[in-house]
Amino acid sequence: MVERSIRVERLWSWRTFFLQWEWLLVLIFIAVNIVNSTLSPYYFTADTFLQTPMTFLDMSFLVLPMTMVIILGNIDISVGSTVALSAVVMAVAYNAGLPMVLSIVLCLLVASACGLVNGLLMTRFKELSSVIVTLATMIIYRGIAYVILQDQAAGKFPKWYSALGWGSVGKVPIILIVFAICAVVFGLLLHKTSFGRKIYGMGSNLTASRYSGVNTDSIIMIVSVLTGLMAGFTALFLSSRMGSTRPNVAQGYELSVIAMVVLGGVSTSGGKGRIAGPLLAIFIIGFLNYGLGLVNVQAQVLLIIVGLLLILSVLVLNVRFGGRYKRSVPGTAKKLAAQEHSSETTP
Amino acid sequence: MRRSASFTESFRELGLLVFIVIICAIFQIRNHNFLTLENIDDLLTNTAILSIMSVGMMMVILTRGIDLSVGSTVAIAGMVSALTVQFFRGISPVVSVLESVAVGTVVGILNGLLVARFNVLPIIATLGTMNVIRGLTYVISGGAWVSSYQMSSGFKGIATGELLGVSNPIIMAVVINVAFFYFINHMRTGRQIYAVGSNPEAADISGIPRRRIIWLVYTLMGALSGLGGVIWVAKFASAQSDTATGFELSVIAATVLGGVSIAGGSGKVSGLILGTILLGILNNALPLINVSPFWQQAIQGVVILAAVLTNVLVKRNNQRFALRRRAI
Amino acid sequence: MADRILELTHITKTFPGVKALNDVHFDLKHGEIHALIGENGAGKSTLIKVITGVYQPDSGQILFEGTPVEIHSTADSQRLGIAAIYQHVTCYPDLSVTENIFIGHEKIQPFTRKIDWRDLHERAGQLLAQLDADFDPRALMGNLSVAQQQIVEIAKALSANARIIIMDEPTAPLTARESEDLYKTTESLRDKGVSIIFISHRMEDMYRLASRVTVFRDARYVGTWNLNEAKREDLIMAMVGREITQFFPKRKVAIGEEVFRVEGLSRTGFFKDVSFSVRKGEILAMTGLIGAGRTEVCEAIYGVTHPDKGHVILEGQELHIGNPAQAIEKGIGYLPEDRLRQGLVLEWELSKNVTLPTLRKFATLGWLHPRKENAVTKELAEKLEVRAGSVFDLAATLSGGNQQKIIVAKLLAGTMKVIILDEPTKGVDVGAKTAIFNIMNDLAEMGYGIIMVSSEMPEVLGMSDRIVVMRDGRVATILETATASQEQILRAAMPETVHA
Amino acid sequence: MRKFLIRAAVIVAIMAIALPVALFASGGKEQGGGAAGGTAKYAIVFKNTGNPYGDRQMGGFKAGIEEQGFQAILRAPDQPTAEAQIQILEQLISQKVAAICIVGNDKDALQPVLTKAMSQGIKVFSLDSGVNPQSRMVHVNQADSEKIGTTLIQAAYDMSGGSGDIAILSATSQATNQNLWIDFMKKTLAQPKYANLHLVKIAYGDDIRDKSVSEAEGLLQSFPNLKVIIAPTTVGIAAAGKVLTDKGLGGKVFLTGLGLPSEMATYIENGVCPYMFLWNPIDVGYLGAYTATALVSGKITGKVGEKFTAGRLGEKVITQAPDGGTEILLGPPFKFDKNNIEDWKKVY
Repeated sequence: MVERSIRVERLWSWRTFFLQWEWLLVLIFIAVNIVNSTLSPYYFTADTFLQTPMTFLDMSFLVLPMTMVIILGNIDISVGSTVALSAVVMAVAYNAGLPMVLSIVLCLLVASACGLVNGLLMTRFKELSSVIVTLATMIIYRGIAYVILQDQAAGKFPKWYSALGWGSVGKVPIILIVFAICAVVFGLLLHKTSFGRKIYGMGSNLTASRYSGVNTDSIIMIVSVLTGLMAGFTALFLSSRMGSTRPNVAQGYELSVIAMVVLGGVSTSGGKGRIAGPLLAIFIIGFLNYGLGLVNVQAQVLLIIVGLLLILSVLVLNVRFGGRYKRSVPGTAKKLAAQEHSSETTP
Repeated sequence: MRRSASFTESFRELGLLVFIVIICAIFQIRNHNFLTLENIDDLLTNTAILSIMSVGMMMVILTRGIDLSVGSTVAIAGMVSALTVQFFRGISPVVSVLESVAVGTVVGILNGLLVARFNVLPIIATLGTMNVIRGLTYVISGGAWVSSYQMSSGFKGIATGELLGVSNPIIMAVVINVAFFYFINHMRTGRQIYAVGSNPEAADISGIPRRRIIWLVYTLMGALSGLGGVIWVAKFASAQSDTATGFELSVIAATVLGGVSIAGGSGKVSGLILGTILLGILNNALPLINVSPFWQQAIQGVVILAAVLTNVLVKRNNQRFALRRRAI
Repeated sequence: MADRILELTHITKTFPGVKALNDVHFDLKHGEIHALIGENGAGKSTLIKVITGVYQPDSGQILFEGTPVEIHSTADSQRLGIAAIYQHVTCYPDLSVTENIFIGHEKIQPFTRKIDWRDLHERAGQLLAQLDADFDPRALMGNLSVAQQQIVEIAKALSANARIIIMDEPTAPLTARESEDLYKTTESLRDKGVSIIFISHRMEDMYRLASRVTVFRDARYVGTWNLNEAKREDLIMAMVGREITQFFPKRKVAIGEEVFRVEGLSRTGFFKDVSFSVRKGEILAMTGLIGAGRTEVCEAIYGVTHPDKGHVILEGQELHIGNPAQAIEKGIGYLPEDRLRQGLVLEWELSKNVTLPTLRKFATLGWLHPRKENAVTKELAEKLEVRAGSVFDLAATLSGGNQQKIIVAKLLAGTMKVIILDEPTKGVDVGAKTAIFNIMNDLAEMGYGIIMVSSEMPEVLGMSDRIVVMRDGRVATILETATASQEQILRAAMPETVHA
Repeated sequence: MRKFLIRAAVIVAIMAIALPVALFASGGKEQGGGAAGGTAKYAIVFKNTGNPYGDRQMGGFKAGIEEQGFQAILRAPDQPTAEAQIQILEQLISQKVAAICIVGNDKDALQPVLTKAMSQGIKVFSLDSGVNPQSRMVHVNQADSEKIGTTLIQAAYDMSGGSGDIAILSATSQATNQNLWIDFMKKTLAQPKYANLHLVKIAYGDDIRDKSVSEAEGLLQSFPNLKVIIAPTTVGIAAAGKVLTDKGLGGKVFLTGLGLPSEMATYIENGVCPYMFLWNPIDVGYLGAYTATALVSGKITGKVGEKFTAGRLGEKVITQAPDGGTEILLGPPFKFDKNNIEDWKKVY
């Protein structure tokens, strides 16, 4: 066998670069904005792009951890309920005389705790799919919220608190700043750290990762807690924007969030996708809602559009990656066998 | 080997049954009108739709799938049939039922197409259709309701009519469950549904038409949702575009509660029925006893979690059992 | 040739980028057991899938009883009376034994379209009785042992009154005793006039059962021998393509003090008080029949599973290892048996794969340094002579041998004291084998303690310093390689009954 | 790869198609949105779409606005949540509408966004289901809450023959107007005249069909000698009507409350519900329209005592509201019975 050197520098080609899913999203984003601004004279006002995000970002905090969850190959449908529970606890605590700052801390703690419980259930009962676990906790968490607040509304928060969801630093909404920070943090976590690397590993091949000394349980736990924490953030901003809170807030958030993540090109069979996709998806859907709202389109029409977008994007992705290596996806025995061979036989 | 096997199978159903008996006892103590024939009739009637649809969901989940679009399907099917009745009062209820089922079937076929043909993951495909269908319902109804007086009494009879003192929904539910039992246990296609869920690759090797089976289950799911839709609308004598929002989760919960494994391949009709009834009791009987309505959800969730966890623990126990027997 | 029930000539089958079968021949006589051997990836499994109609060959001819046939689907092959029992048993764990036997061709009552369960259970019972199996046809398949499941698979074949039964590595997952039962069953089938293609890695199986043997190598047909004429060495040579002796370049290295030992390790249902020790620079071979519990022991040491009893001692102090992460931390490395499932993230670049177990070394406070990763990967890959263009190649695109080297690189990237290699040469080509052996020598010289699990006798005898022979989950004996002979090992590995 | 590009093209194409489709589909509802920027725009935001009561109310508002030559915007989220209404309100603010008429899903949750609107000079007032005084200039009250309370109890009194058990089937326990009415019912019951009427339970059907039905059945089961069910919510009363009809309890258990004629026609005709009450949602919306223009023109500012003419409804005066704010009253609830239901069921 002749000694030969192995390259360490990437071959870079325009083609592969521009054939990434994110570029397609960028196109869609541009398309949305063009359509919007042709539809409404109010769309392209000076502060649209800075101020509008205020109207949809509160939910978007959930997209960040959900991206991790789905890259892990799991799914978490309890986030909406977590938001409700933590928001309710915070409001009740505050009304009971706890200082606002402490109430906020409490909110984040409760939310993280919810995540922790999910994590514990998933790691202790590996036989259970995350769907089932979170389906159960989804009902339980919201149930507890109802038990606590008995379908009343709680709130009457201090002035400075409502600034959280409504205030701006100069022209930039506070919520946008906070979200940007979170997004950057999550992006770095996912793409630049060993933690993120392990998440991808587990999503692609759980067994191999385990044999390679990835502490799968603790990763799942951390991700679950992060999910809870972000649900807490959503709870903060949501209740700040609503000035009060009820047990039935954030109903059905889980599905919208999952939709955004998938639209962002993250494969629900795990291991594939980048943070940029879901981020773009947030703004596509957000601006779509806002723009069409400006011309007073019926709400349900938006449902249809988002639904179509979702299905189409998945169709494209399936063609893109033709289900290679996705054992969880129904792929024919042939495909699997072929794959086995490609890595079994000698060149 | 045989004893332990049959033991584990029967165990969960047994557990559920015991559980049901217990809560029935509690309810009866708290309110003596609980176990009256009339109330039981109410309870079953209200559970009928859930039961009918959980049958479909069981098939879907058996093939390792899931269908989130059933709630929307109920709405659109019900709305279409109601609108038809509103404009042609004369038409016979049978036609309405068929119509509604047809609409549901179309949705089912669509889901099947996405999942079986294009390999879209079920949860995503149906999440998409869920939105689309819901939106379409608003569009075709223009947001309007169809009210009681606009429906022929024959139409409302679909849900309120009785046969030998038993209300139609119950009869339909029973018929469907029996038919399903026969289909899933005693007919080739039925068994192949289990096979596909139990080991897809083996299914391909032993020449089972996997894709066609998957397509079939989603179609059936749609059809049953359609039936559920027309019953729903007839029952409440009002068709709205937000009918049955979030109902999909109840259906899934009932199915899982009935011991149908989300991992596919395993689950029994007896368990399904018990699970549905249990959920039905939790949904419909809690107003009777003076449990504050706000506890209802929490209770439901805990019960579901408990049921699922016992399932796991029993399985583990059985495996340990089997290993001990192994010769070393 | 009327005595041939099946004959394949000039069969070629290619997959994207790979020739899986290259102009191969195979023929099967009426009522014979014909062994088909070759290393993994030699094309055995593909040939089976061609015969059973899962794949269609790109070229070549299939003769069934002398007449050319085209087999487009498993249905076709079933019609011809061909049944296959696959390597990884393709059963339906959630269905009853009866169903597993009859699925697809259940007996249906004319009008009700109802499956006649009573009749089926009866017939299932009879079939199982023929194979003198003692379990209930109503039992769930998932609750049976692997051996029992294989009996069911055979019963399935019989139910389709198969005339050709293909067994793909049937003994692989079985314990010695179970294998023996399988041998008996197979022979009784042959006596009933069924022709059997018996695929196996194991010489034992072959000599025990088959009358003829065909050898494949690297997707090519090497030859067919009558077993009473063929010597083991010739066959091995045919399989691997060279004289064996020349590729066990075992080097003498100074063996230091004991680095690692296990005492009385037990896990219910898998293995019972296993004890042995490894010294610095020593290669300890661990052999025995597949299913003897070797891999299970290794996985327990590595923390994948947890032993019920026993001690694991590294450099004098006892370890309590909860998971592989801790094992690696302590300096125990493991090269798993199933490369594709356990060893690699196939859709990942080489560099990512190499650094996964030791990410800590490539990150400060969790922040990764890709340059460092790539550099180290390049260095290791070149040292191990991995055939790859760039550290960004996907692991899936490499050949078996090179993939194996990458997994070794994963171990070398860290600082290990003990390295466990589970079937390190399984399914890798000859050149790679030698390379891997050389690597093992280097590791030994570096003072690692090495445990090598292997079923290949020559390899065991050729590479090790001492040999732990396991049987039915226990240590049968520990031999000094210098004085050990093949017969000794086999006698220890096999239950007495076999050789008597 | 090429395949991928094709699909990509398809997606973008679909986007391009979907949007016009959306606009077309919504063409009926949206009132020329941004198209004609000239005339002042008045917006009403209802609880949720697909609710005929709301459609009538919005219809009335539209009529009222357009007959004054202005432009009306009708909005409603697909789910009856405050979150969704906040988003819509934000969009209306950016459209710089002259006035916003809000039918709230939550009393307090809209305060921040509504105050924001007012701070930008948009006139904000609530209609039907009110928001708290801080977040509105005035509230258009469809009917005098006290009057509703007393009327419904009186109805129960007459139906039951003066004595027996009665129960209330409400919407959600946080629905402001519901609770207000229930309070007045309780006050009324305290009077000696109604000493023999026993309020046995207040059940909450959350305005969800199946839940309301279960609750109604629960009432009948738990209180066998129930005489009257009062359901001051359109969904609840229809559900109760259905239950009583199916159980053939017409004549034994009576039903009254607030309901839509269209939904209730059947049960009034078959006598399950001898009579019930409701205001005319079209008039409510219409009054809202004139309130809006009056506020914008500065004719009124929301102080007690101010007067203005509300088109065909004649002169209206602003009065003190129970919640501390101010309100404009439409008038007494309208009574529906066998004689007039026939004409009304087609109207709304």
